[in-house]
Amino acid sequence: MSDDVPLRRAAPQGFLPIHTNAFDRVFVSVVCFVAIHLFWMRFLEQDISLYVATVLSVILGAIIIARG
Amino acid sequence: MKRDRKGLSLLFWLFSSLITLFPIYWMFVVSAKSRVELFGAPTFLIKSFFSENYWATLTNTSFQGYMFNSIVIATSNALLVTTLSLFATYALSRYKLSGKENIFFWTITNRMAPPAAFLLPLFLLYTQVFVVGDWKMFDTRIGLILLYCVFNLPFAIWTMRGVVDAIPQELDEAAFVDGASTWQVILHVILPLARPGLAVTGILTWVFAWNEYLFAATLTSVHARTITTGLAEFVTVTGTNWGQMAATAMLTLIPAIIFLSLVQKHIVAGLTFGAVKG
Amino acid sequence: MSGLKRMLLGAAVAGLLVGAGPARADFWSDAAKGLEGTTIHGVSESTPPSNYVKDVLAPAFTKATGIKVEFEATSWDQMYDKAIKDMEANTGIYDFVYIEQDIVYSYLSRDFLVDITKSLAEKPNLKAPDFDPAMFTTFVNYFKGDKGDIFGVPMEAFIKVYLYRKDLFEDPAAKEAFKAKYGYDLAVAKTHQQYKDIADFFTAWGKEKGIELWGSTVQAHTGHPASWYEFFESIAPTFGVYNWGIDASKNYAATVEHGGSMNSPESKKALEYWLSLLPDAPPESTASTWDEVAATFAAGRTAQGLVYGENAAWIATNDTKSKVVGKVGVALPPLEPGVLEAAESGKGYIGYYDGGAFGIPHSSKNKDAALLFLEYIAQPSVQADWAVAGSRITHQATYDDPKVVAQDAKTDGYYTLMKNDGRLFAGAPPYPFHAQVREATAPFFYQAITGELSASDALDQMAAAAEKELTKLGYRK
Amino acid sequence: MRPQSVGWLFMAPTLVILFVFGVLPFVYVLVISFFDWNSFAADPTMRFSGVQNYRDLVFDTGYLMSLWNTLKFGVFAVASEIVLGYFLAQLFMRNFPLKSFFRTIHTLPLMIAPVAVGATWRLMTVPGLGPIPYYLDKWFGYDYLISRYAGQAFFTTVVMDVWHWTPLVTLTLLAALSSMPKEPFEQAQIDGANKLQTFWYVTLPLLKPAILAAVFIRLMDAMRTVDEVWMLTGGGPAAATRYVGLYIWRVVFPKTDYGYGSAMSLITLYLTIVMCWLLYAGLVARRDLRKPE
Repeated sequence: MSDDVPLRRAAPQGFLPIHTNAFDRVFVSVVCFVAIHLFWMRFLEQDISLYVATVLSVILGAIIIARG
Repeated sequence: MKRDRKGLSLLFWLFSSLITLFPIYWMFVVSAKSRVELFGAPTFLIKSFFSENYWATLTNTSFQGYMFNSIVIATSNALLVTTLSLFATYALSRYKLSGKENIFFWTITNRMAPPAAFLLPLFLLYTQVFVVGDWKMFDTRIGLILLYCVFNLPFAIWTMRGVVDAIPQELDEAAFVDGASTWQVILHVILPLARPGLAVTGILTWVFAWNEYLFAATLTSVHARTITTGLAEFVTVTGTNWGQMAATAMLTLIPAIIFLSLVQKHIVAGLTFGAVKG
Repeated sequence: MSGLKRMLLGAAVAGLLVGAGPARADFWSDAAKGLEGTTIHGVSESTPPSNYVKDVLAPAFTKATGIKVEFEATSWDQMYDKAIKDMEANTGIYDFVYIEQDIVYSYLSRDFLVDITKSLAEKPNLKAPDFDPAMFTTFVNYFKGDKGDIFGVPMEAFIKVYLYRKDLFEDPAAKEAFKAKYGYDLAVAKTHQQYKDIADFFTAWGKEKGIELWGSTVQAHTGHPASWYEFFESIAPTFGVYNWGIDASKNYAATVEHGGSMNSPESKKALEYWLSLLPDAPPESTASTWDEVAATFAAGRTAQGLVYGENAAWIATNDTKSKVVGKVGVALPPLEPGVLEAAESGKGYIGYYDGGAFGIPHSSKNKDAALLFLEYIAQPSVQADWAVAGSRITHQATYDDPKVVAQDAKTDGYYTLMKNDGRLFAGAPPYPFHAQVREATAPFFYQAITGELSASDALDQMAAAAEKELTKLGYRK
Repeated sequence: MRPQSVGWLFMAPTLVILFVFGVLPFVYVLVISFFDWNSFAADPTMRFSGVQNYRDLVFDTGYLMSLWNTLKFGVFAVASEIVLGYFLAQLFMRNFPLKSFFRTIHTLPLMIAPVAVGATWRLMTVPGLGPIPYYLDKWFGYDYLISRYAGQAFFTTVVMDVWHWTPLVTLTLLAALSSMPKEPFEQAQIDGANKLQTFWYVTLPLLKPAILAAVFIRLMDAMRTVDEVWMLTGGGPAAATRYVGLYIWRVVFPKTDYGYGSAMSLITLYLTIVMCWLLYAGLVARRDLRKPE
């Protein structure tokens, strides 16, 4: 049983609505990364460069991985 | 009262069988018609049996080969997949593997890919990477058997997981206490109890492998062609040979029904299962 | 393949082996020295001509040379896909591939194919004494490169002709009623207006008599490229719109604005005319590809129609497949004024000349053996039986063979028509971006058939889409 | 007593096969999706084009429409299959004469290859010649023309899918039902629960894994349907049944637009994964994951 513990965060809950482990959070941030880029290309890229989206989603990803 | 319900249920089953069978019956009607009869007002009854459609397929040696390939590929794949999925779900159920939920979910995603774009890399793998001397994985049965695992394993693991999880751990714990090895536990405790689930998984994986078209069409050429790709041979610029196609499809039903009846009785075996547990 | 046909084919093999005689057998076994036991591998669509090669010519070739032939006959889409993948990836699975006339420019543009003329010049020991490219029909021109070298050996060729029901056209009652209604004699249509009148007339005739009869076939599948082809290959040229309305000399323009003619007034008129035939067509027309059109006509459900010539023979002669045996007339398609003159002077064409050839991919590892095989199937002596089995003619010697002459009489002179007027027909335009433009424009075309778009709007959007695709592909600068 | 390594050993063959035949092609497709590559373009070589394929894709109304249609198709088909399949599975749990005979009949549609299913349904529905449109017209005067009317074509593909795949759901649920413990039902009976309550509080929770498995499998298969619809309508009329699998197929095969097709495949895969993950996290994992270890 102890094998499993390090993967679960010591703090029982992050801000995500479900209990997550590291894999889940990486997954969620990748999903967000792709989604942000797709929406950005569709609606915002005419005005704002796509790199902004990249920076934003990396920051968001970092937050999710750290605190999700 | 009771008799009435029996009659009613029989009526229901007859009716629903009629609906289920109609398209198959129509396939049969088409298979019994010559080409010119098809292009006219449809009739439900068969006036004459145009047996040439069947003979043409039965006497065609390449179709005999396709049928043989299909049987070998589907059966080997079903055996391989059910075995591997039993192992995998046993591991997922009984061992504390780190991140096993994620692994489980990842295995499932392998079934989700739309096949078209993945054919190119697979073609390259089969013709240029998996090559030993003169031997290529392209156009071999083993190539298809392994490839079909990609969409069958996720399915099998998902179905089997519920089954294996539902088998009480106390049973194998007890066996371990009696000194059984892991193999023996799987063979003598898990396997008998998982039989209905395994049977269903076996049937369905067999069916998926038997019916697969796109991969088989792209990754085989002459030697490992399956019967479904053979069906597409009837669609040509000079005319779809509907009659012979339907006849061939009817013929492919025969091995399928044999396989089904061999395996299906194991599903019923599960009916007594609740008692074992209780 | 039917048992009867199988027997006939068997007889043909036997005849061929005896007829082709010992004199030639010498060449084949000499040329194949050192190649015995190799296996060549080919892919083709499973059409009657291909199946004839697979079942008759390939075994005969093996007998003559000791070279084994593995022949994969598959569906149209698969054939393309696998041949292209093989040649693109340079894997060398196939030693000969089927090249449809419309894809040959794509292959040539990528230099996928072996130059047959050059190879034979380099290896004179492989050159069969009776192999002469000049003896092929003009169809072989489609498989020639810039310098006139051939890259494929033609194995099937057809023209899309106007088939009509002789029995109906000659029916006195119908003739009288037609004259009373339209003021001129019922006869094979020369113009689109006549064609439309006849279509209207027979549709009404069928309704009145309560029989399953309509005025015209229309190859108008709403989800299959067949409908797109019928319009651009068979209808638009008869209105004077050639090469899909794309002008290569004007930077591949498609829109009228840039100098193309895909949405020109003639093109719009052509599409409106074609769509106006739909109410005169049997209900299955919007689900019809080339195949169902032939079957519809063979079932006697229409009075006239444009049908691919490869079907002409079985429609006219095979009574297990056709209800109109002996009642089929063959003619040139109806035209707008001036189009025939343009075609005769070589400036245009009046319909589609379709077919294919076998070529050798550069990736092949058994080029010599494949070359021999292609020469083998190009022998004059095998052509006649093959022509009868597959109603295809690619070789000039074939027309005069008694078997073909007999078949010609039964098909109301289809082969004669092909021989005399074949030059008025043309294959697909020499564009390497064939399927790409078709796929880009077809969705709008389907919408025109279902009525979501008007003919004019559909063609405008198609022309724009074609230009966009060509720009993306880098042809249009 | 049960070291992790043994567990990994049992997982190993599965993981190796999925890696070689699943992940390697995936990586290839991922790389290709950032390239502009068409065998028959003026420049047939592969050229790096960054995210251009993805940029084209989010503006490609044809693709977005086909995604939307696929989703509708999936939801309608899968919902009907689950309801029908559950109903039939429950009925098969009872005893009645000729049971195994009827069960075999109700499994038959599964045994037919999608290519042949599509062909059969096409022949049944081809306007003017198929029995369905012919008799609908003759008896009821109803104009059933799936090659003309988008709604009818969509509906027909759904019915065909339901006909073909309901047996899969029935079988899966039947297996689950037959391996269900009897205890909770007896308990419910003792507690005086009525049929609906028993269904809601006992059957459904116990069946949940099996139902979910069926839903997921069917949903992902519906998202990548190609053969059946290709044979039935060819994606027509116009784009009404041009589901995403078919759409990608047309881009990759006839158009040989490998880069764009790869990008399209990946986005479709992405959407399917996200959709399934949301369902999975929301319905299955939620409770399990919150459970203290």
